[in-house]
Amino acid sequence: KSKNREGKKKMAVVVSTLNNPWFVFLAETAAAKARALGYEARIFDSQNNTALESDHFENILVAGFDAILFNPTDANGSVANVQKAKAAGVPVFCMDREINSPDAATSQILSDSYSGSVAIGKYFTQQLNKKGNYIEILGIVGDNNTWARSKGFHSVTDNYPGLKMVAQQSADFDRNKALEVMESILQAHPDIDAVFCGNDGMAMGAYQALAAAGKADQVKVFGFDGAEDVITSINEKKVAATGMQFPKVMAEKAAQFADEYIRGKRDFPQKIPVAVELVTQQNIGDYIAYGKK
Amino acid sequence: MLATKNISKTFAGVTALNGVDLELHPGKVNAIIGENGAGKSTLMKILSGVYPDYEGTILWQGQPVRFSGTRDAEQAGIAIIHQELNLVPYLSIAENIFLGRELTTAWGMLDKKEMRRKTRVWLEKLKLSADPDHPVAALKVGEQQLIEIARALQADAQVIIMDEPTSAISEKEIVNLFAIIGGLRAEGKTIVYISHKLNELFALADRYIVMRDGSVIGSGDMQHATPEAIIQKMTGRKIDQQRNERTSSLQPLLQIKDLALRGAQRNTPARLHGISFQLGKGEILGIYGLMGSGRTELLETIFGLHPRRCAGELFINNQRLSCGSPAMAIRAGIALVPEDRKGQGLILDQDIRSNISITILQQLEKWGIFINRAKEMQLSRDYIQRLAIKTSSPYKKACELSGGNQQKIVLAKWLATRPQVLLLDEPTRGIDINAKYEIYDLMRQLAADGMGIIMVSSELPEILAVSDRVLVMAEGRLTADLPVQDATESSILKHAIQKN
Amino acid sequence: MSTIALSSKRAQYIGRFQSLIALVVLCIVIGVLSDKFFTAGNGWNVLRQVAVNVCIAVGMTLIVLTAGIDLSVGSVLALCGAITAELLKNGIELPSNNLFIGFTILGAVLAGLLTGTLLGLFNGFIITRFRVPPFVATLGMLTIARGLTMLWTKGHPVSNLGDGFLYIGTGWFLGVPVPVWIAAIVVLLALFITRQTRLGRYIYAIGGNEQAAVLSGIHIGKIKMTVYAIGGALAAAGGIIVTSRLDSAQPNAGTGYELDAIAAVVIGGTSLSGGRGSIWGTVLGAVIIGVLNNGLVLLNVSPFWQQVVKGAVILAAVIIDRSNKKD
Amino acid sequence: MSTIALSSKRAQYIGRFQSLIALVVLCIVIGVLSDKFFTAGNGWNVLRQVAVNVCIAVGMTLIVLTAGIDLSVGSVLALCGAITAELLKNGIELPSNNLFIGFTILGAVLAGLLTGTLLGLFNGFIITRFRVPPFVATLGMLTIARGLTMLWTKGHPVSNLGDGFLYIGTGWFLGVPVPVWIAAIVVLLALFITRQTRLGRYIYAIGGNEQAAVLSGIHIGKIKMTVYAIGGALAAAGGIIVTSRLDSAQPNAGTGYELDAIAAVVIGGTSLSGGRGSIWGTVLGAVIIGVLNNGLVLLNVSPFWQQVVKGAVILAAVIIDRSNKKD
Ligand SMILES: Nc1ncnc2c1ncn2[C@@H]1O[C@H](COP(=O)(O)OP(=O)(O)OP(=O)(O)O)[C@@H](O)[C@H]1O
Ligand SMILES: Nc1ncnc2c1ncn2[C@@H]1O[C@H](COP(=O)(O)OP(=O)(O)OP(=O)(O)O)[C@@H](O)[C@H]1O
Ligand SMILES: [Mg+2]
Ligand SMILES: [Mg+2]
Repeated sequence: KSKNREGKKKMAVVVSTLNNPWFVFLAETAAAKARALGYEARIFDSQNNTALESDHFENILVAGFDAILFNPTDANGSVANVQKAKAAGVPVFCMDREINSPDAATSQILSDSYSGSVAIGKYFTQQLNKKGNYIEILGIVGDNNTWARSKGFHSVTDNYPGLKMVAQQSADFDRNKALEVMESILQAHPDIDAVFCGNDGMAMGAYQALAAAGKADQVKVFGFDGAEDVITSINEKKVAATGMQFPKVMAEKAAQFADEYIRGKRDFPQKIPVAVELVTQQNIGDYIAYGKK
Repeated sequence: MLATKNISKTFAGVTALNGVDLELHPGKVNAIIGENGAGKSTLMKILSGVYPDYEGTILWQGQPVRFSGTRDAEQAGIAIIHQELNLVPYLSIAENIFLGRELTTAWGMLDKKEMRRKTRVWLEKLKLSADPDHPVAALKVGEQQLIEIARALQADAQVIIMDEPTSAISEKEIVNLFAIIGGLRAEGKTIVYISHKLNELFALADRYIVMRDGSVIGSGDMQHATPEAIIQKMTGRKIDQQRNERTSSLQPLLQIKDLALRGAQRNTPARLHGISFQLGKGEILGIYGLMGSGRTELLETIFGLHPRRCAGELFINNQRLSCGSPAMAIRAGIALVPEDRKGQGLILDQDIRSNISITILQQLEKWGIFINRAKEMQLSRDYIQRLAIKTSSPYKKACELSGGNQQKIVLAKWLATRPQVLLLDEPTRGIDINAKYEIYDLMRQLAADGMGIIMVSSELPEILAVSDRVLVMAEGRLTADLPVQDATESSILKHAIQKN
Repeated sequence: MSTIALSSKRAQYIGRFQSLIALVVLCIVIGVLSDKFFTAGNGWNVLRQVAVNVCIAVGMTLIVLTAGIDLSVGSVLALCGAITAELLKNGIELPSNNLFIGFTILGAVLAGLLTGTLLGLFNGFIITRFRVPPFVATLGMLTIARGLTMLWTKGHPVSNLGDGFLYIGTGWFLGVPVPVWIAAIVVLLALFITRQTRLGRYIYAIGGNEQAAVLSGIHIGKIKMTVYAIGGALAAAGGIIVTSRLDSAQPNAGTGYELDAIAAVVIGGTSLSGGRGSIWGTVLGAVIIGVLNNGLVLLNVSPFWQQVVKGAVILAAVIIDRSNKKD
Repeated sequence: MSTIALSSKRAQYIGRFQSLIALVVLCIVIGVLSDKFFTAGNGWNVLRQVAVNVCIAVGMTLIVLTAGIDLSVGSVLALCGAITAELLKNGIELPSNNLFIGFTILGAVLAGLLTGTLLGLFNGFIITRFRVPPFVATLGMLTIARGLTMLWTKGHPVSNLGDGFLYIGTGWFLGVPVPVWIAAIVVLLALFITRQTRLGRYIYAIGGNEQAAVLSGIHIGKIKMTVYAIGGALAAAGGIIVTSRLDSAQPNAGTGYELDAIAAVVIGGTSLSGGRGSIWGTVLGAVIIGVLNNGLVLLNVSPFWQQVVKGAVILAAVIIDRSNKKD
């Protein structure tokens, strides 16, 4: 099924969105790795729209790509697409986000948002030694990562009656929205101890609001992703902690698997969890943006 | 001083002008006469720089000139009052009069005070009592026409072109407009005056220029001219205007009892007070009144356009009719040909066919589902032929026809509903004499076939010529109801102006 | 500046003709650059992908012809999709008097379409009853319907809706994808309405000159309500197709679809000020956009460049279209 | 049915008055529900948050007054913010003839504003030269500018722009936040333009009756170009403020801002068909939206409900506004 005609074989990188630097990094690393392995690589932006994603899949299959490095928009919604590819004999390797199907994808290299946020939850509890008022800033309400992270976090914090969530608001993973939401929340709750944000962009926004209000050092900010700005901020002791995902690792592994598949290997582990590591002001030394030193 | 050599102009295939040679005499009132579509307005638009693209040359003080825009023409000293109103509804009177030539202070800011002052002066001259800050949207057609006139005069030009300036205003205003024109002539200004009202031309003009089918076919001194001669020149045939001699059977068709209409806003005064009259089968009822006397609104109310504001009773064939909505009125056999044909009568960029059939699509439906095209075509063909509408095909767009023919389409679309009562609001406004008489004849036929017609008009001769009975309105009240035999211009005017 | 345009027939004809040229040119360019473009497989792809936008854009055309606009289609699509999915999967439970109502596929689909129609009617009501400009009324609905979707789904997608339902979005019938059938039927109905029926005439009349329409005894209100209701129903249809294609109702589905639909309408030569335009034009407009998306992918244009190119092509298409409707 | 309207002055007056009522009611309701609302801190907070939308919406008002619209403000905002940030941080390097140009804060800001102006001019050019409906022309620009932003930033934010620059978005001057100063100045200038200058007069004239404006010898083209240029510049200003507030230019900044701006304009009583409206109204509109967003958070309304409430309030505000502009 693979098209040898043009000589070079092709890998498609389908990413849920490029509206967020983290995913840009994921996609570009995957593409880069694929090229390094001697393939033509091509990035498709699903713009958080599963319908657009399935358009991409159809077009990819027609265009005769040999493998798909896939960052799904939705665990369930994307299954249909992957099955289409499988039917057409094109292997799909999921990166970062899971799809709910035991066998549709050839292999899934997953960043475990849930247990990652559990880890953050634990550290969070410990930092606040089990009591205090905190705020949660959610990502896009309709996005399943938003809930994976929120649930993981609460699975820990909700066990401690001392920890009170005084406000829960959404800022759509957007730094500016987070800033404004935080500014407003601070009016209602000047006396909070911590903020947990669904991603690092929002963490930065929240931090800036706190800084402007002169509360930066009373209130601990927690993020998720391990993006550049937050890593530097943790270094500067501005942000308390974040959950480091390893887009580089996942992307490169996916590309590598795809390469092996095309070379004939067939047996891949269905799931390879890539743990989300807790980055704190203590262990920050070992980390750089999106990865380990 | 201003002359044209061999000017031609075509619009998307339509030839509006071919080889017009025209010579305007300075310091005189030059009347331009011609049927609808003769090309008068087009020619004037070229002279005033509205249409920069044309063949031929304009000579201005002996020099050939080519105006690239209205501003050029104005700077050269040519101002125009357009046939269609061209005001900005939401801007105030002052703002409109000075639009495009605002006065500014040393700082380059708008000099509102000065503009207001000057505006007041103009309103004085035109005997229009309104506040300069009043938006023109709140004025009536006629008053807006006066603002247009002020605009042109304010430009203080050498040549002032007036394209049917009196089409919307009534006697009182016309009189003082003429006075103003007289003044301008005395100042040595050149006036170009276009009108379809012959009596005006004879009262006013020094010279006449007759146009037909896009070219000038004659001109001369007014005092050596007779109406017959001019009409013959412009139409190419004789028309004899006979005064109405019919008497109608008086079995009542439409009866109106104590009709009243509240103001549009909560705080505005009532527009109609206790109006009662009746209309017989086959009767033509002329309603005269000055601007703002409420004639239009009377018709609008009968037609069910102001259900929430009106009170009173309405009987048609002795059956009570609530003036609820146009649809009801139509079903009851009433039709209204509105005052403003472009704004309320036609859908300008649809073709003649669908403009005519719009009122009776329901009848044209096959199995109540889809429109029977053949029937529809037949219908429009019939009316094009019956009303002698000048058009190449029923598929021509309404906006490509001249005033007269547009008006006929509006008539057609309403006659198609086979009404018992036909309400006509200024049916001949801006229509050439020839078409006018065609419409008069049509009205007489319809009446003869038993239709009852109410015609609102601001032209006394017209009223006297066609109506069997004359109603006069003033300030929303009926002030007279005269059989036409005892009606004279002076008696009618007396009732129209009377205050009570 | 003279208000004269070409005779409506010719204008429409040319409008269509123009966009047709734009489309053909586009196809040729892409076809030359990629041998994958002119394949049956890809052809069906493009059509299947265009189907949803066609449904929405047809409704939008009727609305725009009355000089209106509907910004809420995207979120209405999402809400109706979600409702259909939820009813199909979990039905309605009333724990109070432990009553449970299950839904057949047909039932769920009808419920979805009904919801769309009602939301559309609501738009029409606000617009006609309170004289709120359509842009604002539907802007409000855009937000409200999105919010309702979130409430209804609690922000979580509704998935695994059963194979029967998938047929709507993924099945084939007589060698043609079902969504394409649906779109085709919608288009034919709309063509019939606009060309053969009274409703169609009234739609054009209202857009052409509302005052004249009123005076001709047309019930502006009724017609407008109808048109917005149709628009809502078609958005719902789109939502059901999308949901079925994905076997999942996404809470944030359809975001920004209103712009695609309007783009299709305008590229198709329909005037946003109402009274002039055609269903055919819209269909062409939608196909142009679809081909463009498809082509950009086949041609390996990088995602960032895609947006630039897409915007440029849309402008180009409209400019070509206007260029010889000059006065 | 008669086409008479209220005197424009009164209409504007009432428009303003109405939205003022809406605002007061809103404030009282929120104030009653949350004692935090009526505090100086929160007051500045709301104003600071509103500043950006005010800048954009003022430009939008001028455009809408000419019966136009600009959908591209959001992405123009993003692009200009990114350009300012990038120039400020890394300047321009021409490796070819190893030339390096550094930028002062002022330089970078001016560059950003210039970009905005040019993009606006481009909109105006397409609209006037090719008679493309503003909706479409700016829709194209919406996509293009977003794409350019992605290309310029490669999809990554540009952060850490130096304290000097942060002053623009976060500083205080005479006890008032700098963004509020900027917005205030923009508003005053706009008021001056619309009320005291020819330009303003012509803007209203074009929107009120384009044909009449042409016949009065007004250069429609020039005026429209100017207006869209201003719109672009103000979007850029907004972009610079946002960037400075975040100390970072986000590639996806400003998404959907066009709708907020238009909402402000319409809630403020400006007619989308042009010719009627006021800057004051728009400012009120923007504040209403700002207060609403702030209130929803203060009251900790669940994110699920927020959109519904927001949409409903916008509709309500507009309905109140229309309700006694009856004819
Ligand atoms: N904008 C236009 N587009 C197409 N044809 C036009 C246009 N304006 C005028 N015409 C045509 O040119 C011819 C002359 O029109 P014009 O308005 O000059 O006649 P007119 O003498 O002013 O008639 P009226 O007495 O009704 O004002 C008519 O056949 C008319 O249909
Ligand atoms: N005071 C007013 N303010 C605003 N509009 C008015 C006023 N009076 C009348 N009008 C409108 O002007 C139009 C015509 O005026 P109206 O019906 O009052 O008198 P008319 O005798 O018909 O005058 P015309 O000769 O201009 O038709 C109608 O549409 C009417 O609604
Ligand atoms: Mg004329
Ligand atoms: Mg009248």
